[in-house]
Amino acid sequence: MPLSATDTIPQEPGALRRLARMLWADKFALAAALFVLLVVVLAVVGPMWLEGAATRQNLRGRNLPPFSLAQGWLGVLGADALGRPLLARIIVATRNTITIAAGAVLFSAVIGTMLGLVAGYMGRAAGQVILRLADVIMSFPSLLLAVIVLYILGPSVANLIVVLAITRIPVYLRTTRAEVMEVRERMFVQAARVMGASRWRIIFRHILPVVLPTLLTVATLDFAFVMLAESALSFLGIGIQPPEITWGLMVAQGRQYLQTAWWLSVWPGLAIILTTLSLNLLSGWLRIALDPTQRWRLEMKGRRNG
Amino acid sequence: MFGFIRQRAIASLISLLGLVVLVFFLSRLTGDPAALFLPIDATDEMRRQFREIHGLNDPLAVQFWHYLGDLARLDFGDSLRRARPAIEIVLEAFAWTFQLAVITMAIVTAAAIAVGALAAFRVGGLFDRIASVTSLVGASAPDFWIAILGIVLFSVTLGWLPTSGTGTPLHWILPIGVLFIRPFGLIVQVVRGSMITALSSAYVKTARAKGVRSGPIIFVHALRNAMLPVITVIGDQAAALLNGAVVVETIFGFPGIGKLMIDSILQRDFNVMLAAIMVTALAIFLMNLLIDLAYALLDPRIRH
Amino acid sequence: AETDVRIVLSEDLDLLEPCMATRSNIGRVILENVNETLTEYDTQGGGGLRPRLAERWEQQPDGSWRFHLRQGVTFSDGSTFDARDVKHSFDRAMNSAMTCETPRYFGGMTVTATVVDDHTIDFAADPVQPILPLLMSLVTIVPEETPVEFVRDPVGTGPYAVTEWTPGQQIVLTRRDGYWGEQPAVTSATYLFRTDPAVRAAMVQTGEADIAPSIAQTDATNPATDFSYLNSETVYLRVDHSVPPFNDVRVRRALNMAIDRAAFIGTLLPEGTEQAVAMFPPTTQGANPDVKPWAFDLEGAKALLEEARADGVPVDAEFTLIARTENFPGVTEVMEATLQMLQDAGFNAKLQMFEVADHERFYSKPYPADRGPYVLAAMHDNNKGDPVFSMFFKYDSEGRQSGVSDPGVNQMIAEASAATGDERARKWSDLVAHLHDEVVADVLLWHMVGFSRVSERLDWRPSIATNSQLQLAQIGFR
Amino acid sequence: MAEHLLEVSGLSVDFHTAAGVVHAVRGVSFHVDRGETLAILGESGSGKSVSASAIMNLIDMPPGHIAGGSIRFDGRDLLRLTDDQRRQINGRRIAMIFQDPLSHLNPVYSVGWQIVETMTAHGVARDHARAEALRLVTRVGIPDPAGALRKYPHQFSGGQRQRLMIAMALAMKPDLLIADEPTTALDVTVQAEVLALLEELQAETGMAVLIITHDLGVVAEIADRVVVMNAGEVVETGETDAVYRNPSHPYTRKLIGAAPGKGEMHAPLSPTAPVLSVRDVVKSYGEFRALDGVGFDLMAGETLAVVGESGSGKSTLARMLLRLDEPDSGVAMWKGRNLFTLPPAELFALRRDLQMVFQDPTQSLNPRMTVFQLISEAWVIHPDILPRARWRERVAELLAQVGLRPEHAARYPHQFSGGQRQRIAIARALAMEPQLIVCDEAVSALDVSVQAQVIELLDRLRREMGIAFVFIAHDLPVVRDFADHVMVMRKGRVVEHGSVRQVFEAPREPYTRALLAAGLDPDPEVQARRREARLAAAL
Ligand SMILES: Nc1ncnc2c1ncn2[C@@H]1O[C@H](COP(=O)(O)OP(=O)(O)OP(=O)(O)O)[C@@H](O)[C@H]1O
Ligand SMILES: Nc1ncnc2c1ncn2[C@@H]1O[C@H](COP(=O)(O)OP(=O)(O)OP(=O)(O)O)[C@@H](O)[C@H]1O
Ligand SMILES: [Mg+2]
Ligand SMILES: [Mg+2]
Repeated sequence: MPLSATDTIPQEPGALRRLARMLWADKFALAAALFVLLVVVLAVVGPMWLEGAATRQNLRGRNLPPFSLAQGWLGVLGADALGRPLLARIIVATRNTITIAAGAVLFSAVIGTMLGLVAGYMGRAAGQVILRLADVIMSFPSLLLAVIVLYILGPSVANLIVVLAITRIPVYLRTTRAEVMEVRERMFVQAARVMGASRWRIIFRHILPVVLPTLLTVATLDFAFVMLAESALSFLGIGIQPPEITWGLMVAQGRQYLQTAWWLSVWPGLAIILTTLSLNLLSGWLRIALDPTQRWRLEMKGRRNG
Repeated sequence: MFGFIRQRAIASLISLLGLVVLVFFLSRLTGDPAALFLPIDATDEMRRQFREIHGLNDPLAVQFWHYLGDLARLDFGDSLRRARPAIEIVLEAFAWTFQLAVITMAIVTAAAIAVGALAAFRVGGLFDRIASVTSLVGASAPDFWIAILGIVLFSVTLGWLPTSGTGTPLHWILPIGVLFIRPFGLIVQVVRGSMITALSSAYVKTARAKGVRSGPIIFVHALRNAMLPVITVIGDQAAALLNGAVVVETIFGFPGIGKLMIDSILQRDFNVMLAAIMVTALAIFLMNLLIDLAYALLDPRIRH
Repeated sequence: AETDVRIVLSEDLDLLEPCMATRSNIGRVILENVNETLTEYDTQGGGGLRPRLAERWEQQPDGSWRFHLRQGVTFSDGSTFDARDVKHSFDRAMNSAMTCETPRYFGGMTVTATVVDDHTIDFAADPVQPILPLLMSLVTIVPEETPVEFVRDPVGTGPYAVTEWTPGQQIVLTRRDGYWGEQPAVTSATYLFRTDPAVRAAMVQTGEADIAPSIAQTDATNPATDFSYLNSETVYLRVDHSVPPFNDVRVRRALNMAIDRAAFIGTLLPEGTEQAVAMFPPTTQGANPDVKPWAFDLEGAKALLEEARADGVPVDAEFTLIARTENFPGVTEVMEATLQMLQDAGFNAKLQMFEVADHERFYSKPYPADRGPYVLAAMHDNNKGDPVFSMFFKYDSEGRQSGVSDPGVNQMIAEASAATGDERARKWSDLVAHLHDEVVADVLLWHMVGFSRVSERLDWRPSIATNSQLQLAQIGFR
Repeated sequence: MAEHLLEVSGLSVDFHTAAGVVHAVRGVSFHVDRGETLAILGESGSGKSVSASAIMNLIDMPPGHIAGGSIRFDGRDLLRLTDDQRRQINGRRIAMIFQDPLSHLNPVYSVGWQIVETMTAHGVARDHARAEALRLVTRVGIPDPAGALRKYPHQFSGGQRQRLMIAMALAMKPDLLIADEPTTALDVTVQAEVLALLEELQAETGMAVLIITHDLGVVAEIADRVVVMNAGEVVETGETDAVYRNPSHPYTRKLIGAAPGKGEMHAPLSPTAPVLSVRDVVKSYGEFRALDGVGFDLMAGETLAVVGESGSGKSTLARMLLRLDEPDSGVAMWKGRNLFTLPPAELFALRRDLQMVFQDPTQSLNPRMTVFQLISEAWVIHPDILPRARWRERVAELLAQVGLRPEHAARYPHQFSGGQRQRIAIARALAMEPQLIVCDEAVSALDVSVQAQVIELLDRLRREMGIAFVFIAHDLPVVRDFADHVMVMRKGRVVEHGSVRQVFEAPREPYTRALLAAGLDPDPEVQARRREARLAAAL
């Protein structure tokens, strides 16, 4: 069928619009996205908004049970051992929590993935060195690392992120490498090589998209792990220190009251769970939305079901 | 294959040495064990003596030289606190941890693969939703919640299981149950994700065209293709268990390596710390080697 | 059997070494159960120092002490107890080839033991030591044959012998025949180790254990089984007098006045906690009932600070309140509340929690100079019955954890340490009052309370001694 | 009238895509009887494979959707069966040979295992199945059958994989065999053997065959009746002979008219210095020598056709030339530089001059990229070829040149038919504006009309731009029309090399002669005569 050169490619609907439509199609993911948005907003405004309310102690109102409006709306989730309203504290803690968790997860995921790509795609020698390094990190106790960093560098949020991130690098590294070893043998990667694509283009444009969904799955669950592990480092003095708070720290502090005042650790724990759950639902959604062979699952929603 | 393993063994030995150097020197920057072992009001004389006895007064390089010499004779030194050979303490504890890790990972692997694969079979279905949400909630819940809840429910209220300790097989149920949850959640997710892709491949269509049942299609045809990331994550989780399950060990009074490692780090019991790290490192190195071999076994296109 | 008991402790023992029995975790298992001492300090009944393996003792004219030993005592390995065993035990514990705890109590003196005959032994101290018999309550007796290195199977004269030790899991003590004293009711005791207080409490509830000597306040909910006891620990804030603004007594007074000690009791700290006026518990001789705790006076504190500021004292300089994680239950909340109170009074303070090793760097001399001014929260344990175990370390210019450098105080400590009897007690109480009211040496906060859970089938109550020892012989059955 | 074995009536299949609904198959009806062979001919992308998948219940639903019609097999409506009933039929009663063997074989299981499974899935004892698998693999002409069973799909050549697929499908001696382009990757001798095998089985078991092909020769050889499809619809059905003689629909006429092998053969160019000069290439896989001393010269604007036995090392040679694999020894001088030893940096500069169209188009297209991204990637990598502003226009142009439509640019590879993917791969290679293109079976999945269009395009580029081609193919008429020189390969060696005229008209080697003799003629009558002669000779 001959064609005149004036025929051009039809304009696609904007990528954002399509993503939005696909998000709308998956109500779970939509709810998750809204929750994550809420968390981000709270992380930005929380401390300025409720700092005062969250730190005001009230020894007479200590361990106040939840679901009572006696202390105002901030008191609906109850109060902690110093009588501070839990809702306000959870909101204020959002910023620290998210900063640390996102920092640590991003840092470890990015570095781990990079190294994994290099180890999987580049030469043997580099790969071997990187992998043995990962072995070393994997067997280096994180607590020892924390103690060392604390002693040598002193406590700070940045150091905390570093400690948390380093220990998680090997998962990303090994996961990435394992998949790269398989993907690099695929024909379309070779086709890219024939076109003269640089290593980096092959790695980022052709291999990474295949590996990414798995990494996202691991990363979102690491979020929970990091949020909880971070409080363990507070115990060493390297982490966030009271009166500063994070969800992890609140959970840890509430531990001793688990049987007498469950709400102290359950609400922040729930915040962690919901955040993780949301991120994971989102990453599951993203996996499908970004995969052209799976995308119909979202595009079909609401129209027809086979 | 044997060439690969030999080369790998040499590389691992070098990393192990590197690890020892790292831990040896870095850990000694973290304070004086004498201050922790001796009472707070111990005299300077006592402190000096303690260091003398344990060879902590020598220059670091000399200390390290001695340590390496001893190590060559498989002498890992004595615990600074316990007046026992460090390796003995470590191996005792490691035996427990090893059993716990192996049993837990075996159960986790089987369960997570089954659940994850079935969830991927009907993406967005009821089973998928329930399995995903429950496994994720479990995986992101603080583990001590589950541990304490388990004790309150199964031991105190129902009286079915002992609260803690070791001895009977019953003692293992709660610790394994708690350890199960996080790796389970993570692996279910990884299996599910990777299976979604595998199940939509062309070769799955071939299998359907051949009249193969759903079971083998999922667990034989697709699963093996989906296993690369899965075994990597299994390895990561197993490594975490081999490093010791601190919460479970402390709550259930399980005499494993995690608590030992933490104590030795906090108390600066260097010899125990080093021995523990070496033993677990060896286990982890070995496990990673097995995993790398498994890659090639699972996917013939991967050759080392 | 019915008369076996199971005791669940919070941590496994590193050692089962008699010379380390002054460490509370070891002492709880072996002190007076396996290894006995010549004398014994009765903190519980207020009976003071009582004979154990020594029947009596007296001070010789030259200032040395002579102990007359009990006869017919045998060790669990069958050998007979005599003066040579005592000498060996003492020399061994002081030997520099070992790192026993004992030397710390004999710091600043040289003590020589001389065997007079099989059942008599002399201890000569230079300088003369007035409380040597009390110190002997800290020296455990082992057979002469015991090697000069840490042992794992202690042999002693006590009513029990160690019959099993599986590290990390359990220790079993079994009642032995041939004990010189009265046969105790408990036939065997199994010690278990669980780090988590909630689990320890649950174990007594389910019958897996009979005694949990320390459980958390929050778990102590059953009056039939849960008992509180003063645990001989004292919490205080150490202030370094050499660092501005704390070199000004008004600032130190303001610190004391700013903290509402009473508000903590029954809230963050359990009912029964006592406000402290001294570094040692009130059951110790030398306690001064006339010294009154600082009253909470926010306005007063502010006024004092204002006054100091007017005189150019840098009261606005930021300082750190340093505390130790896991120091005692609820330490974080207690410190947060304390911080809040300090801030309310106008102090520019922030809080930093450290784990034990890091905390130690700030606790003991030489103090780090580069970390800015700080006030250190610490907990001190003195259940030995005499203030001397506290005062030198905490208040003498040379004291390892002292923030005070005051020749007058040094003098008073030296005098009290050398005195005996009632005079000794008086000198100590004078020092207590002086430190508290005049010097305002530090911010003494509370004498702490612990909780035990005891099975209902046992007849046993925790006491101030429970922190350091748990004599099975004192346990009865209902 | 007796029930047909398979009766498809009014079948319509839609696909949902982001850009709207694609009506892939529209009201298609046909039937197949026992012992009969029905060929579906048709334009690439006309819905042949989709119809076949619908019969096998292999369409992903959603996004696919059977919008109407019925499929009756042996009296039962296949669209209304339970999963379990389907399973009983699939593999045992209806078997399918897929168009794209590489992606349809499971990469992680040995081919022996996969063939055996076809039988064990239907209750055949494992030992028996193993013996049967060995027999089948021998029958389809795989060398070293016992060893082959233990090997994995990636260790075979394209044609070998296709034969393994065939062996798998025949394992249960099905009542109906659906063969989707079963011989596209086979050289004519092997193709003849495979077709003979099908006929033999048909005679033995009364198997019905539904063969989808674009090769009129194959149709002439084995089909009793044909169905011609175009744009999702059946445009013509009838006896093979009748349709060939009297095509009623214009499309059918165009198809028959486009059959290759009738044009002028190229006259050799006047010799100049070769741009590519290959000598003594050797490559071994373990013990096995895939290439054994291969060499040739190629001038600018010249086409070298490489023909030969399936598995003779043609693709391997192509991979060497593009440095996708390292040869054991040999040289390949490209404009005076040895390609085999070029360091990576210099190789990059050369990449845009040398392009390749892969034998398995599906696998060579990144499934996560749209057609637009796939084609324009060339310009991302080599920005000097084309300014960004002109990309859209040029993509549309290239798509049109290979017979696709501009709106296809937004689709992903999995949304295309086999032939369409092959054309995307060609368009991608052209986008680079290279000087040498290695085409590995680049037109084998195209129907003759599109094929002719593409060949014409390539020929024009050859003439106008001086592009040189290494044209790996088994389709001799195409080779005859397009090549300047022909190189015949067998077992890793060059058995004959000469100008196209010399090879076609005066072949020197017996193998070349056998190859030419095995070629099929699009005329059913000619084929019928040849067959009779063959039978007579066999008797
Ligand atoms: N998943 C899909 N989404 C959208 N369109 C599709 C999809 N699968 C196939 N198509 C379209 O359906 C049409 C028919 O495809 P089919 O594979 O049946 O072609 P074919 O006749 O087998 O062609 P060929 O000879 O090239 O293999 C094609 O135009 C193709 O673009
Ligand atoms: N990775 C490999 N391992 C082992 N053998 C291989 C491998 N790749 C190819 N071979 C073998 O090398 C030989 C040549 O393969 P090649 O793909 O070059 O054949 P071809 O001439 O392209 O055949 P076809 O026309 O069937 O595509 C085949 O016999 C094949 O089995
Ligand atoms: Mg097709
Ligand atoms: Mg080939």
